Amino acid sequence: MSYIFLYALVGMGLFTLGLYALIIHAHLLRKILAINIMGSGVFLVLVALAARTEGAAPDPVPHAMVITGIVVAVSATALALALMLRVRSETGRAELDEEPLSKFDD
Amino acid sequence: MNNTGENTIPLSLRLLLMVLLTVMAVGLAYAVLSLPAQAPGLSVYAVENINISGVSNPVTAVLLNYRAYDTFLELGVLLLALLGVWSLGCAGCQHQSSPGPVLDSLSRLLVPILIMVSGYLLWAGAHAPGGAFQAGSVLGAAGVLLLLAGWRIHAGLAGLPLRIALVLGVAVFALVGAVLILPGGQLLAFPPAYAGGLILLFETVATLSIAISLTALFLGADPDEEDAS
Amino acid sequence: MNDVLLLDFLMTLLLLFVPGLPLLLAFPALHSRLPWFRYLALLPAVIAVAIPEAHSVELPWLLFGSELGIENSSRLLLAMSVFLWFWVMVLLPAARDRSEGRPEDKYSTVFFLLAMTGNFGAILAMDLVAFFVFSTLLGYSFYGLLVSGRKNKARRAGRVYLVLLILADLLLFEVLLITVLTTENLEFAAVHQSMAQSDSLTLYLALVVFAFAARAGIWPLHFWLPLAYRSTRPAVALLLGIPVVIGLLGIVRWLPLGEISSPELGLIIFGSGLVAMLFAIFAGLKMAQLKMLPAYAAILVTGLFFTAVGAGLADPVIWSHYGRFAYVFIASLGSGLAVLVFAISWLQVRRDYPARSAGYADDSNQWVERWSGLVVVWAGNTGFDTLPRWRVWWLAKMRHLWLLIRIWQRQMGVYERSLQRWGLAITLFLLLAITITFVMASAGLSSSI
Amino acid sequence: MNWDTWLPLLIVLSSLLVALVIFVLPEDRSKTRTTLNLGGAALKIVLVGIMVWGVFNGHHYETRLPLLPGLDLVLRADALSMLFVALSAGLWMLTTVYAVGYLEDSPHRSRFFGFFSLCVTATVGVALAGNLITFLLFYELLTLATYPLIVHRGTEAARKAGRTYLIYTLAGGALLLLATIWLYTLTGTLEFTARGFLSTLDSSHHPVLVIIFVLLITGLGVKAAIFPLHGWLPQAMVAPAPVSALLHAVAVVKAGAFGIIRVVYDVFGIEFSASLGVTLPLAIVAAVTIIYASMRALFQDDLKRRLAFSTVSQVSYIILGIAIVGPMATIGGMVHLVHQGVMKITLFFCAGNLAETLGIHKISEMNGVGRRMPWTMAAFTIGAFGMIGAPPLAGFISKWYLGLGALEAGQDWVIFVLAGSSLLNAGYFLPILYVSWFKEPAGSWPAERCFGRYETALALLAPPVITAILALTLGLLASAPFSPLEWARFITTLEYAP
Amino acid sequence: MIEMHWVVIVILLPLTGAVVCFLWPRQTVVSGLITAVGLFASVLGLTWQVLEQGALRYAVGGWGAPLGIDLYVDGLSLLMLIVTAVVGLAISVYSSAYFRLDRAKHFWPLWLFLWAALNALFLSADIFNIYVTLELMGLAAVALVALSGGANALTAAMRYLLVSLLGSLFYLMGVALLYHSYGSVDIAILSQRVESSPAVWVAIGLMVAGLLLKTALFPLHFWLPPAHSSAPAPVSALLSALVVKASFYILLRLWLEVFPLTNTVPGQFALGQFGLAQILGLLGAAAVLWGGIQALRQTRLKLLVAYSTVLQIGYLFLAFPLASIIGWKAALYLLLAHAVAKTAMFMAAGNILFYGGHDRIADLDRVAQRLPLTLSAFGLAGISLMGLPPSGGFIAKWLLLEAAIRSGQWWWGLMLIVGGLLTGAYVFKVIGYAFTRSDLPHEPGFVPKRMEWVALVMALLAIVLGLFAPLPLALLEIGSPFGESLR
Repeated sequence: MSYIFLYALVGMGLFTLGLYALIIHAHLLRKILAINIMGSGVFLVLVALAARTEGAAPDPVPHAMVITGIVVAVSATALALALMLRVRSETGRAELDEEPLSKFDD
Repeated sequence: MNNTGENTIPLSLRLLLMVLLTVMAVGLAYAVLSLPAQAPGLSVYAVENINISGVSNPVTAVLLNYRAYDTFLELGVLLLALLGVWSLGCAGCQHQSSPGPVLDSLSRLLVPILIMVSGYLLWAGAHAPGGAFQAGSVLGAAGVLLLLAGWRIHAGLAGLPLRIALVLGVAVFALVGAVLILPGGQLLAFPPAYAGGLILLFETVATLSIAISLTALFLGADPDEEDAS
Repeated sequence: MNDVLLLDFLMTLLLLFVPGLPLLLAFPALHSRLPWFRYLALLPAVIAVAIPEAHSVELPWLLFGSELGIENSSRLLLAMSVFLWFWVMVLLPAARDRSEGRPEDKYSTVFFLLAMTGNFGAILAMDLVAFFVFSTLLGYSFYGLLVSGRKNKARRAGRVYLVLLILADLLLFEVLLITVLTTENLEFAAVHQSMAQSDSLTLYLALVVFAFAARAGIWPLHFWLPLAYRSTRPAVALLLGIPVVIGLLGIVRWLPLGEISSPELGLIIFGSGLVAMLFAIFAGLKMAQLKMLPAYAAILVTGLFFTAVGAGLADPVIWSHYGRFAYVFIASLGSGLAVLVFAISWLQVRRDYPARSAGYADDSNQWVERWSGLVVVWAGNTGFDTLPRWRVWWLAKMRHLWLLIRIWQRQMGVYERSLQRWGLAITLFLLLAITITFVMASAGLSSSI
Repeated sequence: MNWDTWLPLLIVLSSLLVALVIFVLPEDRSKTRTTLNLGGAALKIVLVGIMVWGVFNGHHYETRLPLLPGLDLVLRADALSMLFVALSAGLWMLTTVYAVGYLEDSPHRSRFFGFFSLCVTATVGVALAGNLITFLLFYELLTLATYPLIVHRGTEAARKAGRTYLIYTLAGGALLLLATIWLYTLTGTLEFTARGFLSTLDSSHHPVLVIIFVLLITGLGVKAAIFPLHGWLPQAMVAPAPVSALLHAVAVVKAGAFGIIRVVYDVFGIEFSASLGVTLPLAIVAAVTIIYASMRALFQDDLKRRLAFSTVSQVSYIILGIAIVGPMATIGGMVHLVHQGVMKITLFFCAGNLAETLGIHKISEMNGVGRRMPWTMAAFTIGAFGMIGAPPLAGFISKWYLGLGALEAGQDWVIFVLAGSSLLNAGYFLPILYVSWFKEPAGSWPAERCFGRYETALALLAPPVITAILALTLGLLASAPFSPLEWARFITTLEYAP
Repeated sequence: MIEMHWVVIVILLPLTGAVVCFLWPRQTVVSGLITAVGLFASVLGLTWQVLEQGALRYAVGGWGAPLGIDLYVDGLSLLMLIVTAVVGLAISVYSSAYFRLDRAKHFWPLWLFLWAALNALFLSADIFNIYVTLELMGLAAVALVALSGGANALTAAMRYLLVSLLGSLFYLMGVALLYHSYGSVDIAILSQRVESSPAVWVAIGLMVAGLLLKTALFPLHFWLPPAHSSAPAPVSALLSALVVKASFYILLRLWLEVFPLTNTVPGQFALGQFGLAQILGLLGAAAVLWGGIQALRQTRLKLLVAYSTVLQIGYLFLAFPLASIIGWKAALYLLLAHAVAKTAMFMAAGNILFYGGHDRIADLDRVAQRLPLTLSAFGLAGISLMGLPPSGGFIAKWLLLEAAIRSGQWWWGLMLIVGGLLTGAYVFKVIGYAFTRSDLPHEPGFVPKRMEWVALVMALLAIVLGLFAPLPLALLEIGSPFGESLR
């Protein structure tokens, strides 16, 4: 087993952790960051596994995909942040408008 | 902002979530580990065709030739994000702060360096890691720095000229890509002889568009409208 | 052989019990001891209806020697009667309530059971005498039923009925005499045969027709019928079809229809039938109360029946073609009248009952309240008074159910809002992803093994 | 591409196009609207006349348009459909005249007449449908086209009535759809065929067929207002009088009854239905409906509601005639389809006249009205006697054949149902006649309007008088060529030919 | 003769249009409308081409799969393109009257971008490229939702954005696993190579879940009602009609070509698909019930219509357990009919809102008299949604019921009936109030005739679809996307 897989596993871990944070945190900035962390996890998996064949040069296609992915992620993040600012200026708080979930936990 | 909001999730749900996430992590790990040790990827094809791709860096070849269509759409995504941000009309959402003397002098120092680095990255992309996105983001960083230092685009340029610069990447891709159809080819099919030159053209306009888009995204609102308001 | 004998014995016993048990149970002393006596009285008749076998039993010891029997046509009538009596028994006040009740109720129960005896017996009777006896029993006990009502008008109806009844009995007695003079054997089939050749045929025919016309309330001897329908309580009104039915049955049984031809008499009867129908229509239009509608319906239909009998007398071929439907006709008349009574009393209650009872804001709940209220009032009119208790129980259930629905409805909103909570929704999403993976994996694993 | 293939479509289009034009017509162009309406109606009558003549002479008219692979939209003229088409075309003309007079100067006439024409389009489509899916299509269209008519007045009561109507009919439509598709998956065809197309199916399918039959009849029974599915009909009385006339005499109720005829005769086949054992229960349900609805009618003081219950009762005569297996009864049922339409529309026209002219809605307000409106009440009287079944009116013919049919088929109990129903009919119609002719007027009428020369507007008066005369003629000249009776005989020979 | 590259034109034209609209904001409406008409014509051109030549494969850049990206048109994608073109044209016309210039200059570029993204998505044969188009579509849709401003719309847009990104990431992770397992992202190549392996199981789990989230199948519909109800009316229409359908389309493509893990007889389930199909069917049935009940509970018109979308999405998933060609055709016809009808319905709701300033159902206050065209549109669209004949919805329901009964799984068909009745209930709840007078009358505004007519035309189209079913159904046969015919 190649050490490359370790990177891939770390990518999967980031993906999972990002998902946890996305669910748990109420503040929108944290949610947006969590999405970015999940994205980084996916990119890490893509790039790391591209180099797993020992002795061969890394596969360039996933690299290109990741670059494309990053630009998409940047764009999405920019829109998300702008939207968050608008939500905050409109509602006074940067959270999704919902009652706390604990209210339904009985 | 002091409320992290974590306590809105009841403990029971949180425990369930932990279990589920653990299961998911295990599943993902298992999937990764079960992959064949030899990557069945496309590097063979990529390398095979590198000579007619116009560049020697395979990543750039994929980005701007083999899968140039992806790149084209992705420039579209960037433009779209900008359109979205502008449509939100978030003028005044951001705090305006006057730059301190340090930032001021730093920006004067750094901006030329960043422009130079960006140029290098653009040029190096043909044969080594680098290319339009790297160059564009460095150049964009320069723009952000300038904005932080209080620089604003000249009012005369804020309208159509700015917009033209923003759409340059998408427009050139679309135009050239479509023109390439005329002699009987396909969309974005570069004749090998001109591939190198065309890719450089694309990279250049993409760099410019990306840099300006990133800067504009940082600003957050249509400068034309901002003036008006 | 033994089996056949045993079966025969059992059937005989059954036939005897059909009229016998109600007669036994008519003794008032038994009522408080036997909890279900009202339904018990019906039991043999129900069994007799259920066993699809023709059977008859000679009873040489009864009067001049009688015969009871059941075949398909009489089974139909018996079924109809059982159906009516069952409803009447349901509607009678329960024994428990009756014990502290009014004395006339006690008598009326006796009358009911006696009338039942007469009814069943007349249907099973296979000879003139048995029929005469049972139908007379029916007649007098029915008078009792009419009179035991507390209304003056009901008493008047009873009086009229009694007069006609007595008249008819006299005539039938004459008939019996004539018949006995002609033939020894009084079984219907034998009487038909011998009377067909008799000189006194016309007299026989005229008397039988007139007598049963009086009993069945056929125009122009119908006076008691509208009065009775107008004034008795519904439980009795339900039964008013019974004497009519038995009267018609008498005509069919006693007359040698299809074997003789008597054009003159046939024409008269036919004509009177027509007039009866016209009368029913016009009298019906002027009727004072809707409750009397069944009476006019009965007059109309019996008129129709008379036209058929008239035609049958005039031309035996007609009767031999269509005569077999007479029993169906009679049976449907009996049940039809009862249904009419049912429906009318229900509709009247509906009309009289207040349309909206306050207290419950919601439409559908009110609807339930209203309908159950109607049922209670209606049953109360007919003397059935355990319903209110059921109603309270039922309404409590309904109210509970309604509340549940309302809660559920609100709960749907709460559920939807909680589904819209970010945390829960994404957790579900995760769960779904995991489930799909597991499904795919389990299929993949099971196929590779 | 010739006349024979386009005629059925033309007949449908003749009112559909009128509907579409009227929808876009400005509210104040009432002359144009009336011309269009009457022109469309007249055209339709002419076309139907041509078609009746053609069908009688053995022409085959069929329009076939692809709907789904393997399933076509078929409009076909056969003897049975002609009966219904002719009825609806003829009565539409009269109802249009009546509605023009009735709705004079009231708002939203474009909408009203648009849907009105659409309603007739759907009815004609139902009549001409050559297979079950086409039938279903127009049947549902009918539901939807009548809804706006029922809620036309826009009151709360109208909305509620509309809701009830929809609850009933949509649920019924759903059952119909389910059954149709089920049938289709069993047989692969839905074409109406004389004597049915199901008898060749393997006998293992028979239990399923019984279920399908029940589903179909329940679905259709909603519109035909079979007990206990009749609840919507009396409520729908809130609609304007021409709508009620249309609902009761021509369109909705008849479409249900007609559908039942189609299902029993041309889908299952009458003999096959009888062998499945489904006809007797159907007959019983019809009988119960007849008696029950008549009894309900006795208690209504509101004139239109009394008529509504009368409809419920009378339409089941048709179904009863179908369900008693035998040629005579079939004639009775089919001929009643027409006769009931003519008689009932007369009654509704008259009720509308009373309401419109004098403001009378209740029977208790009708004392002596015969003196004020003799023509209207004369028409009403003829209609009422027809309903009772008095000779020589149209209703007598129907009942006579129903009775004969019942005896022929050995279903003697039906006689009592008929007799009882006649008595009840007399019970609820004759008092109306009594009070209106013989009682003294109470003084002033609730809301009297003056119309000059005649007792009411001519457009309101002429239609009921014409239909009353028609009801009389249909009875007197029952055996004339092309009379409904003769036509029903013609159909019956097709269905029962050896 | 030069071959027309319609495939490319239908992607490039809206992008160019968007750029032009962006560059010259004052002429945005004119440029947008011209683009829309041109695009509609181009799709017709493409249709004609495909009808002539059969299914098309187009290698962008001339490389071809696996190295390059292929575009692929068969009956399935063509139908989606046509739906998009028809609905898109209607929405364009409607929007040209709906928005004032200060909104219009933002709306048009975003909308044309969205249109381009949809076309690119339906044409793509490359799962990574689909990811890019998916993001393009998602971001455009979010920006459009936010266009109406206000706290509700912004929060809904935010939620929608997060959901959209989350779904895309799950999808992308699946793409990564598939690529690293089989070395290709081309659907055709993958369909030959994919077999049962842990990575594929996980990939399917991630991709299906991600796409279901974007399609808003119950219980993942939580983001849809707020987003669809708070957006401007034309945006609601295109979200319900097109955007949720796009992710459904991807799911269907993958389901038909990539997910069958062993070669099987067409129409039968491949390994593992059976269980998954049952799950999807169950969720679809639940969506029908839930959507219907919630729609009935609503007091606001647009929310009601939004929940109706939840219900209709449930219908689509009932086709999965049936696994027959008729079933798929039914689902797609339903998609078509729903797209058209829902567009009309949202437009009608938009008109009512435009007119009276609110959309409280109980206070509709005689809209029937005041906006007869609009109410007709609403009613006709409702007919199609209910599945009453003659309408597109009826044809779809007919086919789906037929498929259900043929496959012996009539209980799925029963859900159609139940759904139809629920739909009838909530549609007529609205129509009933539209006839009556309300205590709180409207403050009548002015509704441009164009908006009323477009809604009506779309509603009529939904009805007409019931009369001309053979054509679209034949179209779906091109390239036999559902495998060989069983009949």
